[in-house]
Amino acid sequence: MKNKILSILLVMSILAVPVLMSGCTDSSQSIDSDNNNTGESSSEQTLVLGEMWDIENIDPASAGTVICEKAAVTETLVAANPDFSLEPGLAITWKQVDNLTWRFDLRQDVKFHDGSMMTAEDVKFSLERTMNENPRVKSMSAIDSIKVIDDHTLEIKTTETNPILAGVMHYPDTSIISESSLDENGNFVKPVGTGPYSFESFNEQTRVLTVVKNKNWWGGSVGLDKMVLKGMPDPNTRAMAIENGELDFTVDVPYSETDRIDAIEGINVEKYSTPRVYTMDTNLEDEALSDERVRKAISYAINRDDIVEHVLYNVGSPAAGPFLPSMTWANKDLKPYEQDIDKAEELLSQAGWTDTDGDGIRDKDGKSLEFELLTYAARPGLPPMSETIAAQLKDIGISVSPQVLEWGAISDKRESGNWDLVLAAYNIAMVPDPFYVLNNWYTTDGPDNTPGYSNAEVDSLVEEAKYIRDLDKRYEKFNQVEEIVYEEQPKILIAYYGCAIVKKDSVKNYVFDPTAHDYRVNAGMYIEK
Amino acid sequence: MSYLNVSSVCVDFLTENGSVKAVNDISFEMNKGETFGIIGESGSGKSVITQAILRLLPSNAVVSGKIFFESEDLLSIDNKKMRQIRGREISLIPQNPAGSLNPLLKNKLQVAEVFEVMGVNKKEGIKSVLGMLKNLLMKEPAHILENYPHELSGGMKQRLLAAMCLSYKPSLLVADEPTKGLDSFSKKGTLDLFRHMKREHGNSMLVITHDLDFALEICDRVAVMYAGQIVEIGAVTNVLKNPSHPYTKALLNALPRNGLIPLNGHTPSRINLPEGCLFYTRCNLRSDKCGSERPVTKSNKGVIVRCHLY
Amino acid sequence: MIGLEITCLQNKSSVFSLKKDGIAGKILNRKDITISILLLALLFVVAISYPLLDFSDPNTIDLTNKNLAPSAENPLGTDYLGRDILNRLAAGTTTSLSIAAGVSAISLFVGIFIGCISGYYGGIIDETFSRIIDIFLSFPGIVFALTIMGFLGSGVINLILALSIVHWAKYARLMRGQVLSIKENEYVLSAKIIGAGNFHIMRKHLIPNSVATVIVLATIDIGHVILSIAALNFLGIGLPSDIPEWGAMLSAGKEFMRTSPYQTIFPGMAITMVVIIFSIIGEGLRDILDPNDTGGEYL
Amino acid sequence: MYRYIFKRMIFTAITLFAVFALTFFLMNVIPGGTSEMILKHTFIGLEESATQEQMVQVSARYNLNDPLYIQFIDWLKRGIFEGDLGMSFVYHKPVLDLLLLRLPATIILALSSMFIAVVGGVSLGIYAALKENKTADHLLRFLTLFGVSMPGFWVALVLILIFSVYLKMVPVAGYGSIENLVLPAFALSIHSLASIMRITRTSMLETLGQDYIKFATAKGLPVNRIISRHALKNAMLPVVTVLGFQMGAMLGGSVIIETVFAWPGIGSLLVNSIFARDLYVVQACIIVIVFLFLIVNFIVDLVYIYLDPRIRYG
Repeated sequence: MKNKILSILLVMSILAVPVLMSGCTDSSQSIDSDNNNTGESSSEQTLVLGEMWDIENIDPASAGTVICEKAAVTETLVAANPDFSLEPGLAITWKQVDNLTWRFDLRQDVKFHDGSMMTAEDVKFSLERTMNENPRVKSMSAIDSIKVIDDHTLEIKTTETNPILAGVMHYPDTSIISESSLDENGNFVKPVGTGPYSFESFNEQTRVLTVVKNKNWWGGSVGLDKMVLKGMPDPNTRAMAIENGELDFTVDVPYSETDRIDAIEGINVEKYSTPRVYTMDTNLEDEALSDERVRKAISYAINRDDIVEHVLYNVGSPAAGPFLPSMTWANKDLKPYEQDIDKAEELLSQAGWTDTDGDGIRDKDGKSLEFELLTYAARPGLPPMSETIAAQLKDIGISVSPQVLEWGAISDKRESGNWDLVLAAYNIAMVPDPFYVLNNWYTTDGPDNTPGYSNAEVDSLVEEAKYIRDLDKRYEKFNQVEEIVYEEQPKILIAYYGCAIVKKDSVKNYVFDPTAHDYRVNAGMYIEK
Repeated sequence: MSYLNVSSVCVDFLTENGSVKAVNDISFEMNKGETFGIIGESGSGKSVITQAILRLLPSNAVVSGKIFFESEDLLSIDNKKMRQIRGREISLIPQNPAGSLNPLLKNKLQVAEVFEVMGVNKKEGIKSVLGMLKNLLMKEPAHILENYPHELSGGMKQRLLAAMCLSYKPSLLVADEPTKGLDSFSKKGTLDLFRHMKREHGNSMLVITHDLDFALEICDRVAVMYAGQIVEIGAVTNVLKNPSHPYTKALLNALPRNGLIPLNGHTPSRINLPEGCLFYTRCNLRSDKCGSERPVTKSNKGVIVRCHLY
Repeated sequence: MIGLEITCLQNKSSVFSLKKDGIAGKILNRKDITISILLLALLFVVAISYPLLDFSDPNTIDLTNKNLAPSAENPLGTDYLGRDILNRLAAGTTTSLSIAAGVSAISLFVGIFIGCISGYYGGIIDETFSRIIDIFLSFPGIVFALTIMGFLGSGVINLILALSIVHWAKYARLMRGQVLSIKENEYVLSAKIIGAGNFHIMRKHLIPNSVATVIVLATIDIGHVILSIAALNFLGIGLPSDIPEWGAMLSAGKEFMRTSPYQTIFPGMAITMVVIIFSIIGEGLRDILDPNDTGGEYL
Repeated sequence: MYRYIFKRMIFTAITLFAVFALTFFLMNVIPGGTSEMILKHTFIGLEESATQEQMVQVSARYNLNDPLYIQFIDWLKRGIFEGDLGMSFVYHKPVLDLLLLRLPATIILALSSMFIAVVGGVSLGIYAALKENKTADHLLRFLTLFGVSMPGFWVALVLILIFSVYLKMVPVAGYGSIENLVLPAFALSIHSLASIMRITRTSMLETLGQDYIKFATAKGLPVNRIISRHALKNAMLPVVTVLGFQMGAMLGGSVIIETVFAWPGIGSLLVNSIFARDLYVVQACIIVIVFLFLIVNFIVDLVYIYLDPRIRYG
């Protein structure tokens, strides 16, 4: 018998060994790449980057944020300044010829990684490809047709007046690739772009993406020889990995860890605000929440500073309006609601909510003031924030039960109208233009107007702004909109989303780009020996 | 110096309910070449003796006394020595042949393995077993060795075991309850088997049984056990034809042909023994003395008996 | 090595001893079981009394005192929102035990019922039910529960449902086995002969005579149920976050593993302890009820 | 025996079909319309709400417009006849390729854990049995109690804490090298190791009480031979029977362990796909897991038959 058991085990181990062996070889590779990045073995500059999501696919038409912004393999027609004003990218100039027509003039000196020159044809090709790959771009850009005027001039017709088309062209999924990215049957193989780094390999099993320096990048010299992007969805893992020296650069370690890690010798943490805002949507169908005073009371009851300090560990900042103060078009006069319990309680009492039965929860004609606060776990800040808000609202006699659900479940509940409060983190510069957010959030039939908010004045202001081409005039309208919604609080803004950049001290010349959708790797970044 | 000499052996089992006196101060002698029987009800402790002799008792058993086998005290020699005695000098035909063969191993292997440790050439060994099987009245023995135990009938198993034991050429053969749980037909078979063994091989045999007729058939001398004690020892004819001890009488009366007179009451608890005669409560010839004082063994008309009557 | 003769001797002696003390006595003889039962009783007291007694609300946060190490006023420290860990563990007892109880209750009921039917009637009914049972058993439990939870969404009731759907099959299978063996007994046959109705026979003979074994399995299984509850909450689909639950505490705490490990360690210990208690009691009971059965391990 | 094997095949088929159907319809009633979730997870990000036209485009693209049963039948057809399990919405590649990518990881993990569990469990179990009621025995039994009671994910975290964070002996997470394998494999094996050890111990003790052991002793065999030749094989039978269940438990456990260690196997793929509503991937994963489970149990049965002549010929 013993022999038989043994033989069984033997079989098992025989099965296991070769695979393990294959594993070993993998590891040996990864190890020498480690050596590279610590720079002991070779002078080659390799940076190992811990990416915050699993790298699931490398098609810029759907995974633009990775390929365009983080791996810097592809580039978009339009770039943006830190204040979100647009600046030339692969296109030098553009202008809205008439309500439905735009004209883009392209750079003449841009080469793809396969050596071919970038022409208007390529741009037409990749934009059209993205259109039918990516529904979101299709609807944002509302492109009707693309016409090639000459090698470096395009004319784009839109189905409706679309003031933000230029902005959409900053969206990473619109980045430009060469036709050589596809095989003869038109299936995507690898991204051939124009960026400072060119695609080298993507290990589909370990989901590690490797890119190398593009020696003749139109933009000038490139800092790193090689960059290895590893998908590490768990913040803890990223933190431990950079501590153990497995990484040179990563983002969003657990917020609670930022200060501790910053203190570690040789590692530094930089905290930035990013164009995303923690927002509590209120269901205006709900009889209690439909009362502006209740919503303001809630807003006054929340201690944003405490939340930013203790829940977000200062990764982020208290929010006033939907836009970062650093954005050119933001309404700079708005200040975040300061916690003011008395005011909050006063407002509630005015609204007729008082604690008659002395159970600590306010009530009005028999119905007590209770809400369900839905949120999801995908963004680590949200669950603790929801629990904190619940606790803070309890102090003014509102009972809130926070629930962490799958986002799918949340949107279902919303569609059925069976919800009170939803805490989420919305992007506020999917496109660097205020129209997109304000229109989607606050106009009566805006697609993201989840509260069901409707204010004729807001609607008309946004509509007017649509046709104004002079930026300052447009922004004026938008500032007014911001002011109104600040007063009425249909969406209760809590805090601007933060991003913690964690990197070794040896990583130099990194420049944070707030207009990126998570973060952007800039060509200038290099490792100092 | 006799061949096997068991003198004042006691075996106690330590259980969570206290120590159980399984064998209580037993002494008997057995001569070379004779067939000695120990008879008694199940639970009388007779099988414990065989295990005591072969030192197969579990760890919770406490054994005292002396067991001399050809001038070796089996209770004092070391394990290695004991192992050499087991199988070769003394070998055991276990009760319940069915359970005594490993169900997962071919019979051949189970037969052969002993030769390995005995240093006997396997082939030779096997051959001798085959021969043995043949003259133990079994057909196509070779085939049997290729089988697994579960493919043999009870009787065949027993023969196989017997053949194994004999083929090791032991000088003493211990048979533990050979007829236990057999129907009258296979009893007959067993009987033939043992007669055969006795006639052909003439080993000394220690036969443990509760089957009086069986004992009568093959034993030269018998000891009758009750509640861990020997109550009567003598030539089989004396003991079983005209018994002295009331218990022996009772046993005989309980036989079908003697009218099946049941023995009422049951054996006393072995944890705390009564101080009087252990058979006191069930004895129909008891006197007051029996209740108070435990009888010692006395010799009487050629038999040794443990009773106040003599 | 224990021989037949010996065991039978021991049985003899224990036969006498059985008269002296019954099940209760046997339980008392086993210190481990006694202790675990006491502990369990204690847990139940906590679980039941906790909501009634006026402890401080386990959800009250104190952001300035977050991630504290154990101290006088927070014996097990505080969590990432400054909530008292001990307090939340205690509250978690209520959650885990009540849900586990719910699950066992439902799956016991369904399991016994189906197992009994299928075992008693046999034939095509048995075939069908057995197949179904096998199919359910061939899902690795946690995977199944995970999928169902994904579909039902989080919440106490849903959790109980999901886990019951996963667990009932074990009981059904065991019950079926029991019934198959029992229904051959004379008293069942005689009951049939005197024309007792099927349900009467099940109610009066089959279920009473087989339920003990099933209960034992259930006791051991409660441990597994508690583990599954924790696992699901750990994966983030279990209960709303205002209900303190050990697995959820653990997964929330893992972010602070290095700065304050207590949020990870203590809930884990709590789970382990409870599971241990249940398995000791369950297996102890099994040993006592039928010493020569090792079945529990197989399921 | 061949009849038996045949029956088993049939049953496997039935079960798999049931699993197909069950998961397919489960997945389709999960909150969040499939097309909407695809949009959110692949194109527009969770929080943005999808416009009607976007949904239409997606539904058309992944032909989600047909009624469920049609989708199901199509999917079955393609699955069985063309080995095409559909496209992953998230990974933009055929599910089959995805599985082939992820399966090895899970198999390595499961096998190595099983290896640890069996070797460790059996040897410790025998040791404990031979040392019955000695200190070693009591200690081992005490430990196994913990082994079967500790939540796997907790063990995993504690292991990470000790060996990765404090001792920095092995990487935190990842895939590719032995160092990566150690912690997950160990964390995954503990539970099975403990229960295998228990069973081995119990059945070993049971076997040692058997008459053939006593007879073997009476035959004068040395102890170690008695153990190795007579006790062990018999004691292993019950152990073999539970291996199947243990494998199932491991496949289940791997779902969590893989998630904790970011191990790129079927388990973690399943969890992510459930969250991302990657419909076909979820189905495929569950089916693979169930299939592995059935296969293992089948093999176990064969081994058992092979070991026990009474069944083989009986």
